[in-house]
Amino acid sequence: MAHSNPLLEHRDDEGAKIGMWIFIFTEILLFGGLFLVYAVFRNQYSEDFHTAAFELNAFVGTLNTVILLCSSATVAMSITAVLKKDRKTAMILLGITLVLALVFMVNKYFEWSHKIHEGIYPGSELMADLERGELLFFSLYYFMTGLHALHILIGMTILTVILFKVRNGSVNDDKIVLLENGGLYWHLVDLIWIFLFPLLYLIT
Amino acid sequence: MAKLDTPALEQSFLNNHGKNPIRAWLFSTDHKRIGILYLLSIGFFFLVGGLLGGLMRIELIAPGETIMDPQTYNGVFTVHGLIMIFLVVIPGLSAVFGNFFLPILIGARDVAFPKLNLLSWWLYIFGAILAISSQFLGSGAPDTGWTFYAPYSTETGSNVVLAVFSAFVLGFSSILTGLNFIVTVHRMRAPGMTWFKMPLFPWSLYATAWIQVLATPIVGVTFLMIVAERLFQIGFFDPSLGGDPLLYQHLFWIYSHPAVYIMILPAMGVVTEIIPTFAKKHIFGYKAIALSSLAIAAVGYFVWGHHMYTAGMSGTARWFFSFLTFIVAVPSAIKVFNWVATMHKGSITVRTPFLYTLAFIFLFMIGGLTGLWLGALATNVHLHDTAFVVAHFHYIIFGGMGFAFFAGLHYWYPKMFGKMYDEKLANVAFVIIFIGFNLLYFPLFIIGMQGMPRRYADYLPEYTGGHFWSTMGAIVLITGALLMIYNLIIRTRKKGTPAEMNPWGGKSLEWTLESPPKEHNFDEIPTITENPYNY
Amino acid sequence: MYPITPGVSNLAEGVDKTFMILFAISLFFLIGITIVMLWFVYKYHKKRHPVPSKSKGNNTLEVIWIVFPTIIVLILFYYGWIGFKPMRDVPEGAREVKVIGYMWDWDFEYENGKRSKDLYLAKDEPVKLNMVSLDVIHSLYIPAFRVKEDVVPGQTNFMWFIPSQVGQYEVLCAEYCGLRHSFMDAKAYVMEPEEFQSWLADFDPEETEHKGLIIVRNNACTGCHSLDGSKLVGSTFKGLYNADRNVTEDGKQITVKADDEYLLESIYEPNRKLVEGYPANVMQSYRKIITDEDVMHIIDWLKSEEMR
Amino acid sequence: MDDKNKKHITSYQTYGIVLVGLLILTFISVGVTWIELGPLTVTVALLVASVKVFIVLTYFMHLKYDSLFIKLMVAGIFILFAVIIVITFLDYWFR
Repeated sequence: MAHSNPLLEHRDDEGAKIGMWIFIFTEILLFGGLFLVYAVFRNQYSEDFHTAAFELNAFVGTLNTVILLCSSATVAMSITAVLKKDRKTAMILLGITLVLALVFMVNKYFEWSHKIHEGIYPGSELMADLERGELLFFSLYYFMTGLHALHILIGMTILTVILFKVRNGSVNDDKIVLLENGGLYWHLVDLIWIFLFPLLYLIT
Repeated sequence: MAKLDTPALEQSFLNNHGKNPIRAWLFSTDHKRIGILYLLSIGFFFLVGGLLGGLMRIELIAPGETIMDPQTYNGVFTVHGLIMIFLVVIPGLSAVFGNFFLPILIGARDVAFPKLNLLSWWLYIFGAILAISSQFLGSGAPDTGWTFYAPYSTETGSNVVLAVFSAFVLGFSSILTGLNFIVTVHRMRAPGMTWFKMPLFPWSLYATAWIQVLATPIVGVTFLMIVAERLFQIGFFDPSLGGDPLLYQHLFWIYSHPAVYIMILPAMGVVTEIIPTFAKKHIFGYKAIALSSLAIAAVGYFVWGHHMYTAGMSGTARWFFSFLTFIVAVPSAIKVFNWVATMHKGSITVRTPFLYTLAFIFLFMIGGLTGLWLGALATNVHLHDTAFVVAHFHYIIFGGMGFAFFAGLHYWYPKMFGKMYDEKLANVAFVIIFIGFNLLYFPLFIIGMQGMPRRYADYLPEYTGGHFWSTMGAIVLITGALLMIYNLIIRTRKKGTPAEMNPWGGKSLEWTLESPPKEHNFDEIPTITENPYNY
Repeated sequence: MYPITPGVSNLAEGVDKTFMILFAISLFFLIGITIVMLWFVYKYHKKRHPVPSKSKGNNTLEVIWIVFPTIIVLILFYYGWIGFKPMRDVPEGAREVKVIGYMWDWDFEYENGKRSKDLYLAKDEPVKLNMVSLDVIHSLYIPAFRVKEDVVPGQTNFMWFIPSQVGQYEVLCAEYCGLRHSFMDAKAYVMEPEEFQSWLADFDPEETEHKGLIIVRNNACTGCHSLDGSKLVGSTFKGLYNADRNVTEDGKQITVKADDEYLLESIYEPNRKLVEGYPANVMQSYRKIITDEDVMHIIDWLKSEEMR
Repeated sequence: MDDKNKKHITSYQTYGIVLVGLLILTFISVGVTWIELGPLTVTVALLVASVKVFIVLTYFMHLKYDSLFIKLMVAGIFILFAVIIVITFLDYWFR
């Protein structure tokens, strides 16, 4: 009698959504701490930040922005598809999102390995010889984009799980809150990038 | 757990229904069981932290080396702080009594996300294991103090990475608890329970939960930066790489000051529940108390810089933080006045929980008033980083949060376990704890004023008297605490009488349930028409 | 009653005044509220007052105890601020002294280049301390003068004051800085101005120190390694060169001579050959901090007559 | 649970238009860096980013159709973060 007690069963979609939003707030503030660090050093070493940002490839940055924006749109559209009971389109749209995310990560990989190949990475001898502000800029670059990439990986895992749940029907037009929350998480990753992009690539 | 020898116990959440008891406890999503899991684990770590504190006091009983060398002492005070802060007082009241009583007090069957709740506890245990193992693994116990100030924490050879990472995991656990409580309060109040008909303990938990959610991530990322600083030389806090040590202090205190309110707000909430029950009178100024919790949470978020008056901040920042610090004292004062006013023209019975509550108010006032001395810029310059701070802090955290915890424990014990403890013995333990506490910490105020810095493994002979009496106090306090534990665990198990449904004559919802409650709390969700203080 | 020793600087007045005001107000509220509370518990005990009142609050009272404490805390803030403000306003012509904090000692350097381990001051003359740290955060604290300011690496913090009484006072480190934090103390000697002048003049800038000693001091080696044979955290420099060392290397006990090669290795890889009786991982590698050439100066200094 | 049945379905076209808008804003912010605006460059870039974030929040994250409570919370977070920055800079600006 204790297990599967009907009295304890409880479903509250709005509550789940509020919970997800609160979790997103914690993520925003997690990155917020980094943005605060960025602001302080940018205020202290604006010239160095200026020169260091030249070293980043604005084209790759822009490309990744476009990719992330498109993936955000496809996730949002997949919700529409599920609500219209169009399971196949929903799965295709989620699939596109995952592929775009993968492309983002591949770009990131090449961008990082190029920089590392040039000898610019925390702890390298070249880094130690840079101006202090430039060093901090690259440290921030690695830390912020690294943490962001970690979030992309988490988001990809979540969306993969949801993709399977759409397939077996446990996410459907009546029970869609999981997809909505997964989507919210993915948009959060996008939100962070929208600020990272100009702060790292465009302040030249 | 307790023997199931009464009909009430038979039907209660404590009954495992023949399932493997370890599984039935460790994987239960019942908020009451999770509350008890927290109670046991927090109680255990409290004893460990208390033992370490006792060792520090013995070392300091006389100048010179008594029982440990300075490096051991530095490790011990770091672990004492780490355990007490992150494993005991931050989860403390909200994870134990919040988990157990929040759903009951608002007329719900569980929290909003029961599985997440269980995950929080497991993360807590995982973090605790990391924290403890940081003492033994790697290159030696961390010796940075619980504040992990850079650049010392990025340079010392001891095992900082694991300690910091454990704090990160524990922060995550705290965030999930907070998130759960916010949604629970918003979505699961019983029909008719408007915001201003909600009991005041849930109000304080709600305010606390917001701080947990909004402050913890900042220190989380800061701890990640410390890890990266040590492993990859990112240099954010290392001046030789252009970084700024004060930036670490800003980031750290943006969380760690509000963390003090995570500790004390639920304590205030518990006290606010207890006073009307024993005064048999409506709480004085319900709305003022409810809103002052939010005010403390909101203003308290922005006073972090008062930990850094002497660190080399700008003059503007110094007076700004001092100003806000004084402002945040007002809502705390309002609460004290309202508690005392509730007793006016009541019909008071003095039982064990009420004794602890009276002690709480007295000790909290000492802690709060000495907080003003530290908030004032001029006196702070002299008192900062001295034993005075240690005394002030322990009066707030132990005298405040700790005594409220004991008050809540004695108040809700019969409800939680269905047994009544020996009240005479409990009162004796209370007197010993109260005397021991004051003997332990009051001398630290005096030697602090005389200029005894904190975190000193050794000291000049003029402070010997204060340290000696303080150590005596520690011995008395530990004796009293052990007596309390003996009474609540061993003696009650053998000789405790079955608890009534409503032993104190309270009006809030938990007293309408059996002692202990059934697994689903309410057979029928009650409809609320008034707040629970109409005596 | 008054538990602290009298303050003996110009700034102590503001601090102690704030202190007394806070003390009086705190005592008043603590005793007042406690007595009222206990009086209520007695007077309205169930035995004497069986039927409780139905009151739920009183708006007038609430407003009073919101407004009244607000005014009080604002007054307290004001006094705290007024007492603090002069600490940041350095008068023209204050004597500047450079303070160097390092693990775990203080150095004080005067305008003519004279350095000392203790702080020497002239009575009634304003002095400004410019404070730097070589490693981690320290905090210079002179309780008798009611002054304290952190010494932060990478920035120069300052404090100033006018000592007002001849005597000898404690200088402490108030910010936790590691192993010997509690032993990082010095003395402040306040002297009559003439006496101070003659102390300051008793210094020959021509008499140069050995280059190795300067390097050793600038890298704060002397915080752990004494110059006079006493045992601190690390072994002493006195008589080190060519002495026999019982060390542990890769878990094996061996005896080596402290020759040039050994000394170089011990600076660059301090944990490789651990001398008996000293813990591991306390000293960091100085490979990137002290150059090969500077190590040669240090060894040269260790060979010198004064260190044999 | 009445809000469950009244779920708003955003059309594919709306998302398409929003995406195009976001892409245009992205190219604008990249384009602006080619114009010499001096210190204003960062301001413009952040301004454009803020507009983009606002659009993402409103449409992709459905804030437009969410309860007032959620909207207030989201606004509160950004205000909170701004206040943290300003207070921290009370130290850095006046040091």
